[in-house]
Amino acid sequence: MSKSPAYTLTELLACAAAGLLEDGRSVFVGTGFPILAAMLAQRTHAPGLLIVFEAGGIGPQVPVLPISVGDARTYYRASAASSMHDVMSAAQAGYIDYGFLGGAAMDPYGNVDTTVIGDWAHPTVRLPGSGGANDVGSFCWRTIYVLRKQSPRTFVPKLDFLTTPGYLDGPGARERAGLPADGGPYRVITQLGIYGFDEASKRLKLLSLHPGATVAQVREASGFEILIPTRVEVTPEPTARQLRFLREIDPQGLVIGK
Amino acid sequence: MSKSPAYTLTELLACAAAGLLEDGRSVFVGTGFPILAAMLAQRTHAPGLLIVFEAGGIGPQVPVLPISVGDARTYYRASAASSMHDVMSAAQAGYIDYGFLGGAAMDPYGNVDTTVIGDWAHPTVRLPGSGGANDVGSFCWRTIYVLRKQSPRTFVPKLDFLTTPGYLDGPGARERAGLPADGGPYRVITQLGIYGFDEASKRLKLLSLHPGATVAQVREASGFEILIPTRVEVTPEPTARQLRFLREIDPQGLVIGK
Amino acid sequence: MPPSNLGKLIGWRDPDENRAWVREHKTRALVDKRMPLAEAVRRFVPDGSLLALGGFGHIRTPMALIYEIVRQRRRDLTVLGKTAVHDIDILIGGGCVSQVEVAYAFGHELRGLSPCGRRAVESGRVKVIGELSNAAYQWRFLAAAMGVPFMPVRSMLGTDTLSHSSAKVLDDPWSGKPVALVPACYPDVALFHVHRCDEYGNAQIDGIRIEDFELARAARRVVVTTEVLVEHERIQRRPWDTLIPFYLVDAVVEVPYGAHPTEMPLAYSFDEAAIAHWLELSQTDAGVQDYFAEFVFGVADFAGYLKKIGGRKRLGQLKKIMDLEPADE
Amino acid sequence: MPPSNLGKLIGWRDPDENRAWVREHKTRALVDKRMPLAEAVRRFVPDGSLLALGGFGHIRTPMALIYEIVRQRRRDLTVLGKTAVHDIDILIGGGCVSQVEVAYAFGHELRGLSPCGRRAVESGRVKVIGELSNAAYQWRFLAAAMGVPFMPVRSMLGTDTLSHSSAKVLDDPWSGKPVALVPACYPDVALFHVHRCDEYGNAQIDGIRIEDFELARAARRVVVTTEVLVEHERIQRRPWDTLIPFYLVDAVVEVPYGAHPTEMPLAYSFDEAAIAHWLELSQTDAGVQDYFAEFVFGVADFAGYLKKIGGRKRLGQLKKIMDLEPADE
Repeated sequence: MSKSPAYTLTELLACAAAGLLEDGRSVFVGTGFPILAAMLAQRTHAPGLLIVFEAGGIGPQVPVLPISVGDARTYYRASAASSMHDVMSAAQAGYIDYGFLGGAAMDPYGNVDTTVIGDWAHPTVRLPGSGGANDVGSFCWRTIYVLRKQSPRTFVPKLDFLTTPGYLDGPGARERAGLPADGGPYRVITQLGIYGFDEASKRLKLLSLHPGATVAQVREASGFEILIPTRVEVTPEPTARQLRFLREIDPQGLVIGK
Repeated sequence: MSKSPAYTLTELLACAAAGLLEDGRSVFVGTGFPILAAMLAQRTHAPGLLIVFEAGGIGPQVPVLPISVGDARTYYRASAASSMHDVMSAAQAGYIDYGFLGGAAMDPYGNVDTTVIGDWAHPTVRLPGSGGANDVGSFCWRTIYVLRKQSPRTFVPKLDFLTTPGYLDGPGARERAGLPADGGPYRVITQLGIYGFDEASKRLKLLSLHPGATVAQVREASGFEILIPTRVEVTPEPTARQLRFLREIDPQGLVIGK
Repeated sequence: MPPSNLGKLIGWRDPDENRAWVREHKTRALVDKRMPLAEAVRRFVPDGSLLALGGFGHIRTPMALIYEIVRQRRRDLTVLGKTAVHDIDILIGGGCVSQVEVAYAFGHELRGLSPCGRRAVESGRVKVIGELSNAAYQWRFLAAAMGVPFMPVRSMLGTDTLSHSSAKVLDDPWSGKPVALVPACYPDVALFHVHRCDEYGNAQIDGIRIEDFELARAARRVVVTTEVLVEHERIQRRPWDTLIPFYLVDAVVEVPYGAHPTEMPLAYSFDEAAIAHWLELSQTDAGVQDYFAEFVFGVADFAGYLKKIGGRKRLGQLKKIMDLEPADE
Repeated sequence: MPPSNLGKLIGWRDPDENRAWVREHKTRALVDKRMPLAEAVRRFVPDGSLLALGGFGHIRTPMALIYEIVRQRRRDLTVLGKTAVHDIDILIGGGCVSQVEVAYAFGHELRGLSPCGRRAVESGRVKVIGELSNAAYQWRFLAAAMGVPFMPVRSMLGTDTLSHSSAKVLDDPWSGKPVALVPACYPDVALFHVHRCDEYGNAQIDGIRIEDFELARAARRVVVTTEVLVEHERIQRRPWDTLIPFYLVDAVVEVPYGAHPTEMPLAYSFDEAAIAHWLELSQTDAGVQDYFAEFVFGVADFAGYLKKIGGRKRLGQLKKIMDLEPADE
């Protein structure tokens, strides 16, 4: 461990996120962290990973980190550059395996709020809303969440507004509501560790702790009870190779600098 | 009258059909007679007539008569060359004013059969089916029919198969069925005359007789009673100018030769 | 409202069932999908397939694939008759077809009715299992492409076309007016002939797209023949021209003149002589057999067919007709 | 299922009512639709309009039109917040907006939240009347473009996004599974900035189309600003590149750099400095007033605005950034 090079939290999270993406699969990405993780996966273990952007970019060879979901970098040397209708249809039809999302707050079932804090009609804080998040969380087979600030304010027992579906109120709820079967949140990555969802209860469950993090910290930083299995992994640290790639992808440190 | 030049029946019908198309409007055309009539209208009184083809050709400057509804002539020097989805959507949304159709048989309400003669499951004659006809007859504001062979076998009291909607079973029936409001058959042109539809009953009504044709012939050539108003026009004969244009449009007489 | 149940429901799938199939069977990786024409048909057009053909009428019809299906004596195909013209006529003549759902079939547009197709239906050899309109068909494909169970449509209502389709009628919850719902249609396989395609299956078409955008996304398997196989780099230069992205495609075959005797827009024109010859011979079952003996079983492959119909010289003429056509000025 | 009625139904029309409007108000003739920017806004963006903006986020945003709306002090607009970013921020800052239906608004993508938009909503000056997702929005436009009353969608189900939208839930008559129906949405007017357009309104866009195909066909009025006004002949050479055909378009205005400070793909990049300047000033209402005093009311027109932000020199840099970008190699 001590031999491993210095790295930032973002680099650790990026490597952890990249590691979740299988080769020969597709991923719906937004700007920033998700595209960074997807590009890292492509350069390492998943050269056949298909990157898709919500606005129509399909399979680009992204030259530099895009700033907007629709900017020309998102379909640079792409296989296709079509439309939101085309890409969202492909997702709804089952062609998109992974989705990356963030959020202001998450509940024990992986439901997420990106709409308001406080009352909808008279919000304390107005957030941007669903955007494509509800569609990604509804259509993709496996949704990956990155929440850098796990705390009792972001891991809450009940959301002010359920913007994007996790497992709603538990097993079978997505299907009962009419959402595509067998989808839902797959992993949640925070500054403390990586979480999955318990098969039986569909509630958040700790899978691995980042180097140095403790179960006690995980418990303290949540407003609801997180399932802690007897055996918990340790998140692998970034390798020198991964770090080199990350710095190639984001030379100005737009994302990894954070 | 006698001073008018010699002309074929097709030329008479083409001039009659062209005369129905207003300037600044749009017309859904197929191959053959309809495009001939539409091009004649463009060259005479309706230069601003928008010609649209079912397969995606929008506003072409048709060089020679197209043979197929999708062939390259249907979008030669067009404003747009898109898709059937685009064109059919435009029609369903109310952008297409006129449609041209033919048929094997028509009933008193202008309903038409192009599917089978005889029983559907065991047809005496199998015809091509609806194609785009049902859509044209449903979506266009005014549908114009050209039936060259009016007879008791083509003007029938009841169809073997109602492929394309006319006024169904009378006033208000289209709307009750859910078809777009205020559409329906506008004119029917046969070898004998031009017909419209009675406002009150939505039944076929004679409007004008072609030169030489008689009311008696019209009655004999129908399996149902055609409304005959007290005053019936005579279809104007083609002018020398119209004939010249027609022969420019169809130099080999592909259509006007028939 | 007429009852909406005389038409057989064909091609519909529960969207979740199809999603699961797509997840398991369609790779998202850029892999070389080139293979011989015969292999593409052998692997992706088994007996009993629910088949749809790209193009429209006599335009961009995947004829090389169709002749190969006849050559391999495929049987019991159900054809989605979306303005199926020369394509379905040849397949019926070849004895490959048992059922057809019809928007438009058994006709040759301006060229008249199809003797071969009509005989088959009128004699009961081929069964018509349902009727619908052209727009309704493409919107069945659109629903499948979108992964939704149905599409609302305002045509067909009140007619026998509706009552002989698989559509249902719903009162729109906002206007209260009846609207037709056409069920999604997922063909087992769709065949396309395109202007250019790379080895991965990124296909580009010049001119009108007709309903190929929707159909390519609705079909479980997609086989593409292409006039020219191009480098991936050529596609990457104008990715917005790609109509069919690679992840939809299962097989890619370079087949110059693969649409003959139909038109390849801006490339070559119809071969009216060849079409007329078929329409002439197909007046009788014997004539149909003679046609296949000469043009399919009498040759080794599509290249042999092209020689038969006049080879380079004839094909050059068809190019000229299209060239001479102002559309390509 | 959550109740589907907390969201206000906005933009929906009975399809027959809209058909009648289209029949009467949209000419099918090729007529010259060029007019000054100010006239286009005066005629087609009256107070109280239901407004939608083409492009997406910071891409191809019709900024020249938006600044002109502020200049003419339009009021009481309802904006369809389909990933509305800099566009809606400027309109809210300009006091033009009273209501927003939100898929994505009040944010600047990676650049953070919008101080101006958030203040307006949190203070109650601007009312959010409904929520929905990006896909649901474009499919509301698709339904309108198709002339059908609704579109089935499988997202939003089970969430507050659905219960705060105008969607309804139906059990699919085939699978029996619940599916969301989103009502068609017909904006009063949609604004677009395109790469090239002729005098009649035939508009072509390079790169991704985002949801502009659907939006242009859904809106009753369409105003197009274009980087370059081209001859009709240029359009006719590749009519299959036309995304918005002339009969949809009501006004055409040539406005080079009409998307500044957003990106015009393959033409010029974002002006990050200009965006940052706005985000800085718009921290306070006073700053917002200063911004408009300088960049809108302090100049005669959009040309004056372009001078203010650095004129030829700055615009040349933005072109360079895009040129340097491999995307344009």
